[in-house]
Amino acid sequence: MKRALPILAVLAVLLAAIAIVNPFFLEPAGFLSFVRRAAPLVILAAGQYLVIVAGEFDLSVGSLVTVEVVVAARLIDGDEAATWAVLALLIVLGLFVGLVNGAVTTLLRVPSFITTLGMMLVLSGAVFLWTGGAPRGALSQAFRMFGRQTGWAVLILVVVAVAVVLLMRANFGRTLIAIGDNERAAALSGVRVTRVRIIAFALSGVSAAVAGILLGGFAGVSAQVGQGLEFQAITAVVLGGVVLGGGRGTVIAAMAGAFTLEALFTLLNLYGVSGALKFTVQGVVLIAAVAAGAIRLPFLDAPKLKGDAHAVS
Amino acid sequence: MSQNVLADSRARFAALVNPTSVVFLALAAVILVGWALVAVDGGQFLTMETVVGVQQRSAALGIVAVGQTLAILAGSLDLSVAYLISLASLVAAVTMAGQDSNIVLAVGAVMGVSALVGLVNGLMISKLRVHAFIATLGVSLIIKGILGDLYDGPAGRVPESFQHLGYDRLGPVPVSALLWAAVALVAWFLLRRTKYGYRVYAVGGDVEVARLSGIRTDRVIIITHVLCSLCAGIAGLLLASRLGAGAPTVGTDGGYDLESIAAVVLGGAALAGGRGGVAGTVGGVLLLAVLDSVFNQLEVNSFFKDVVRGVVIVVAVAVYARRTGLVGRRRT
Amino acid sequence: MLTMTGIGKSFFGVRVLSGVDLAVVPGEVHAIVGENGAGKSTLMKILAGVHAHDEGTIEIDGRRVSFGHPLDAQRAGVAIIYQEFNLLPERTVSENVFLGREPIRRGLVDRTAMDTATARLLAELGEASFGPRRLVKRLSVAQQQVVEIVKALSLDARIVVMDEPTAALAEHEVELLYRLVRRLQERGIAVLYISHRLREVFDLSDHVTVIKDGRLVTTVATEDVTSEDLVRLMVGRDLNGYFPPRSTSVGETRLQVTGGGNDRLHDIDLKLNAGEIVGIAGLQGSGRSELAKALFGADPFTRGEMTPVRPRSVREGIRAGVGLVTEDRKSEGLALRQSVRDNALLVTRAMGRGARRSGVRELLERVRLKPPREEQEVRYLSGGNQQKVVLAKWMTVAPKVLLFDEPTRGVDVGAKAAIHDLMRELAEDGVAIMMISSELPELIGMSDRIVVLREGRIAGTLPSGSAEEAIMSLAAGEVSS
Amino acid sequence: MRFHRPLILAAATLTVFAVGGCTSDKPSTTTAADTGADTAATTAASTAPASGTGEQSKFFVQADYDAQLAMRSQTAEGPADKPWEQAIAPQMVSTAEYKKDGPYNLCFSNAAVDNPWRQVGWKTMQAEAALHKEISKLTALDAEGKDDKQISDIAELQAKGCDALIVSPNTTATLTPAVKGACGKVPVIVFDRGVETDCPVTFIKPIGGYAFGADAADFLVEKVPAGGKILALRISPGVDVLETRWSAAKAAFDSSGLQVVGVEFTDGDAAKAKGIVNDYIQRNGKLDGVWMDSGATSVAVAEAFEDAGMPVPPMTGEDQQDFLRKWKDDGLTAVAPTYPTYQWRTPIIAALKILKGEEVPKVWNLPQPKITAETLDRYLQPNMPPLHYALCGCEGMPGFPEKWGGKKG
Repeated sequence: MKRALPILAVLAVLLAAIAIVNPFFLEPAGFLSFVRRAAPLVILAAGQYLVIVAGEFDLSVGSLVTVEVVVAARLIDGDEAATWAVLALLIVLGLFVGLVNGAVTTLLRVPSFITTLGMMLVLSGAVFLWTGGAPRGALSQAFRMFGRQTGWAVLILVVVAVAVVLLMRANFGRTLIAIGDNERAAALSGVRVTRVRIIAFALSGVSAAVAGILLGGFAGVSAQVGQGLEFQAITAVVLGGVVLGGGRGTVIAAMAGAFTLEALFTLLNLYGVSGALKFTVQGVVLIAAVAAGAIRLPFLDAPKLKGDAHAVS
Repeated sequence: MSQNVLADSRARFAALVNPTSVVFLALAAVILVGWALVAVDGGQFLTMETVVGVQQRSAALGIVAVGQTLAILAGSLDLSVAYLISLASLVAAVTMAGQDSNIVLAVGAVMGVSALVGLVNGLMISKLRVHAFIATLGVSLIIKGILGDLYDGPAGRVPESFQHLGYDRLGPVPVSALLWAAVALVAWFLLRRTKYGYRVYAVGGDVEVARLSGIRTDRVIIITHVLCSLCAGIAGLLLASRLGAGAPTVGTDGGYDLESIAAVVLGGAALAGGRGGVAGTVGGVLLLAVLDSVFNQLEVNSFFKDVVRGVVIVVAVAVYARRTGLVGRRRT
Repeated sequence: MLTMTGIGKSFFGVRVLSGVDLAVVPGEVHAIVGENGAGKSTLMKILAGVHAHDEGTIEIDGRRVSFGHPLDAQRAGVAIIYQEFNLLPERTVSENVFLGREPIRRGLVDRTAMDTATARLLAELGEASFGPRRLVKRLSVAQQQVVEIVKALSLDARIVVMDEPTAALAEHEVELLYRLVRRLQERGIAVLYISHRLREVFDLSDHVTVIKDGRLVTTVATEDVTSEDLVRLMVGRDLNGYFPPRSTSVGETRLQVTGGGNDRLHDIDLKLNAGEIVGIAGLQGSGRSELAKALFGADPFTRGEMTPVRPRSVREGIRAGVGLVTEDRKSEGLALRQSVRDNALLVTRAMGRGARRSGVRELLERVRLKPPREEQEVRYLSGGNQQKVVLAKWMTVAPKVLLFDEPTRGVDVGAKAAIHDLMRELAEDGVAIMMISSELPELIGMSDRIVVLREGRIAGTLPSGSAEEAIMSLAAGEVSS
Repeated sequence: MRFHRPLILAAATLTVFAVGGCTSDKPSTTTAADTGADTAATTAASTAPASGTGEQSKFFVQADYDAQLAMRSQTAEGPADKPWEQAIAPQMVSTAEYKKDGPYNLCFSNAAVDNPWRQVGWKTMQAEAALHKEISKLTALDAEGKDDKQISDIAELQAKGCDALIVSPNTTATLTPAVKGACGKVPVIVFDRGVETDCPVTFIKPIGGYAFGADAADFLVEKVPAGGKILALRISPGVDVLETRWSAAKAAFDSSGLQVVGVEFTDGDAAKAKGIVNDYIQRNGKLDGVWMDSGATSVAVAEAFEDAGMPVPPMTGEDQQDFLRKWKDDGLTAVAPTYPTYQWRTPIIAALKILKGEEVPKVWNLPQPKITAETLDRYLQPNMPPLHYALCGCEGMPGFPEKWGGKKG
């Protein structure tokens, strides 16, 4: 929790800045609508966190989100009755894609950057191969409800957030971080490294499925709904102070990073920063955040030397 | 004695199955299978136009991938190349403004801008200790913003004389392919024959060993990123010449960032650095281009192409991982 | 040609070397012996420029030198060959040999010159099994060592330091090494040879310097001493350490292995009983850690019988009630950036047993972690406290057998005593304990019996209270007789 | 991309270009029209009083604007029930030199098939080709949205024994050299977007972006009371065919009493569009009208009002089924200018005409109808997928509706 403080502070400042320009933001409806908008990215960031903290990447979530939405539309095809079955199927699909990512990465020893890059190509190709190039079918009202109604979206976000925080406190989460920190020590403590890693990928896939359900619900079918989300999710996680390479950072901070990113977008919009320049701002903020973290490290690391000295003789 | 012979033949066999050979064998196989498939389809695969087409299509990616090879060999990577290519194409076309007399200035400007971007990347990674993924992602966002703010569509104009670069050919070899070959040769030469090249392998292979051997690792990283960016700049020049103008989306449309990384890895380089080479990358790029060409001939739809491409990349790396795993086991 | 005088060194106020003198002449093989922790490695690292010395002077050819960086030492003609090789596996032999100082001709790396020079050096060493263009990853460990030696030669090193060069070698490869050392000697190179193995010392060296507890004991001509003399010089000291009293009752057998073997171990017969502490002695490379990992299931036995089970994986081992406190805490024992609590609970969590957060504090007090701050990241703890966390990690699953690999290495005196007390307490509680240690007084002080390993086999078992000399001669193998 | 739409080459400026285009000294950022703009019309519109619409686009060319607006009321020549064969104010050119006997191998260099508009169009074109026995083969290469690949594709197609080459350029300026290169060897037909050369035998396009933008803006001017607050949503800046839509709308808004409270870019992303509308509703309390330069996000915009618990104000869209359905179901006040996908049929027809030596228009201006409340029912096809474009002209073709993803009946 302590380690989430810097990002929470930044988030608070940004939210305050938004509120100054847009007082409506302070009303429950205004704030909740912000939360709803941020929900998909926050959920994706939570999933991406699980993978990053174990020392891996998942670049496939963006195209997975698209796949989820397009598949949902084709399978539901406007039929309200099909909604629940398809929802279940979508979760299974996300889980399955994640499992494949995890299995290829751990069992075939392909770096996850490459595995998930390949998966990204495969997914975006396969889904449109299946639908003939453009989305077909339509989503049902019941499906749309989750993303459209603020209440549902916020509820799902809260459930996911609570679940993932609990997960990270449970055996799974602690062993996951231990793997990211020191795989060998974890293995010699009886951690099933391969299995835990695969589960992390699977959960990242599920998070993409949930994000897809929210995004599809919010705005309907679109072929580009997931575009670039993988990089946004990684950016959010890194903004939260989670270190690429694993073993460090909390999921709360990662989700706060996603909120921060979304708040930054909102703020730039409100202050009328030109559409394009906001990417520049985003880039600068990203680098600055990571550089600030890296520069601070030597001081933090100082006590470690002492331990080394004993081992020297 | 007999043990020696055995060891030698084993070494020769190992050389045969090293990733670079694998990628060229795969390339030959794809050409063969492609030729057969196209023939069954009633077409001709190895026509002059396809041969030229493969080269034209792979030249820009090839040049970027050579730069990316350097970055990956040094244990880094560069996600900013796509936007840098767009920027370079615009800088080139706008500076040239259709005038022959401006070509030298424009090429200089492109090289300058590219070197600057590479310098920034390198400094952030080596001095600020920012993970290469984040540093170059951040830089690409910055360039993206600047591009979007300054240009809203194709801009500038490349004079006819400069377009020879993109369109002319000597027999079956386009000038663009010669440019690629030149860049690849320079990089190959750098890696094989200069101290710098040896240092790149050392830094990517094991930073600690490199440092203990007296190598200034930060400097190697910075130079590598400058060179990688210069390659992206050259690719931008080539594309400007092909397009006749600069285009703010040419780099991202081409997917040069991830695709160049994929090509390098396909060529047998280890993503973690220290293993691989320019030859493998050239093979990787050609493999992707020939695959593309086969699909083009068979008029396979582009979605299927993506699926195949994704599978090929992952399978290739899995094969390499297996192989190096078997050989490397003894060490652990 | 090399003279070190009055060398002293402290780390953070802990004195690890003081007043060590060493003089080496060209063409001699000078062995340096001493127990683990005696200060040999530190002395060598000072000579290699890795550490700066606090006191004393180093002279080479009468000129006073001071090394701020390994490169300085290199330029002065000192080459050091570490146990862990500094080689790039993906590069060729000659590229490794000339790393960072490739020969240049007309601005370019002269590959031919590199290869020729390497080939020449290989030939001079009589090495014909591989050439300069072979990738290092395709070489055996012994061949890699040759590459390191070639590298030293190519540096025109006049002093070559070898740190436990035979530790990772098979028997027949040792012969090769001997040949190499003699070739170096013929070239007028001084070889500083660090080893535990007395046989090698007598086979190779002209002089022996004995170091104990960071101090010089003596330097003698090898021919003037016997191995018994050397052992006495290395270990001869008062058992002044405090050790907890031994247990009186030995309980039931917790773990038994008969005819156990794998790549590195052969014909292991061993019984670990409740309430008993079994010490494992042996030189580096004798298979001590391998034995622990085999019993634990990390590098399992492939032959032999074992009760209650012969674990095929770590998890099977843990389920059978075996725990392993690894030799290297940092790389194998702890997740350094995680909290004390998370590390303590790692095994329970991994095994999917209910992790009682509430019990952690109690546990930390029991292992005497001071202060018992559960939130603290482990990397900020001292070595002793880190080791206590590792212990706590195992105590959460109440093991029946605990294997300790160098439990007190790099641990200060206070923590050492605490760990010893804990081990004894655990034994009293009915845990069967096996302890590997290079520190003979510790082994003797703690163990109820001592099993000595040599070259992957049990060389003998000694009763508690055996003399250090007895252990050393069993471990090193008889020489003079 | 959705916005690969024809370059606006008004017949009037074409001649000017033909004379001076290739030797232009200035960086020609846009189109041939820019060269034509020597007529100094560029600044005319930007002097109009701004009403929150910002500066006029540098892509704006008065002559083209005038020509397109005029074309809206002109009657097209050709069969009344086949708009894809109609042409507005055609200037016919002879094609006798290309006459040859069948069967024909037609080649097509496609910019991309990466959005629903192009998907529908591409299917329609394939269906059209299948209608003609004399076409032995339609060889198509997909450039996947990459200029560089399309340049190579065009070169490669020339080796495939094409009798005619159809090009749908990915971008205007950059594909010009490649098209020029092909012109000498084979009759070239360009459609959708244009190129900066008049060497193609014919250039096929609907009326154009000015007409599209003006149709939408005029509707809002008519329906929204003076002083009303308008939000303009655009996909992205700098795309010529989209810039013309906005610049025509800007001209209309500038001379009206409406207040444009914002011009925003959505990247064609429904979620983003929804968010923007939401923000504007919050900030302004209400909006009185929404102008859009394309229909991809129209439904999302309508939903944004619903989700905010407000009535949907007058808005504009396009002929995608999801929007038409929404319009019908919720009784929206709306208009849908179109950029008909039936234009994908025309190149095949033109190619056959050329190869048979029949005259074709130099610039083939297809009619560009707009869907209004009165004609809505005619275009709403409940059995078609939501992203299907109503003006595909494909209803009578074999395989309809299944081939286009629809359901029978």
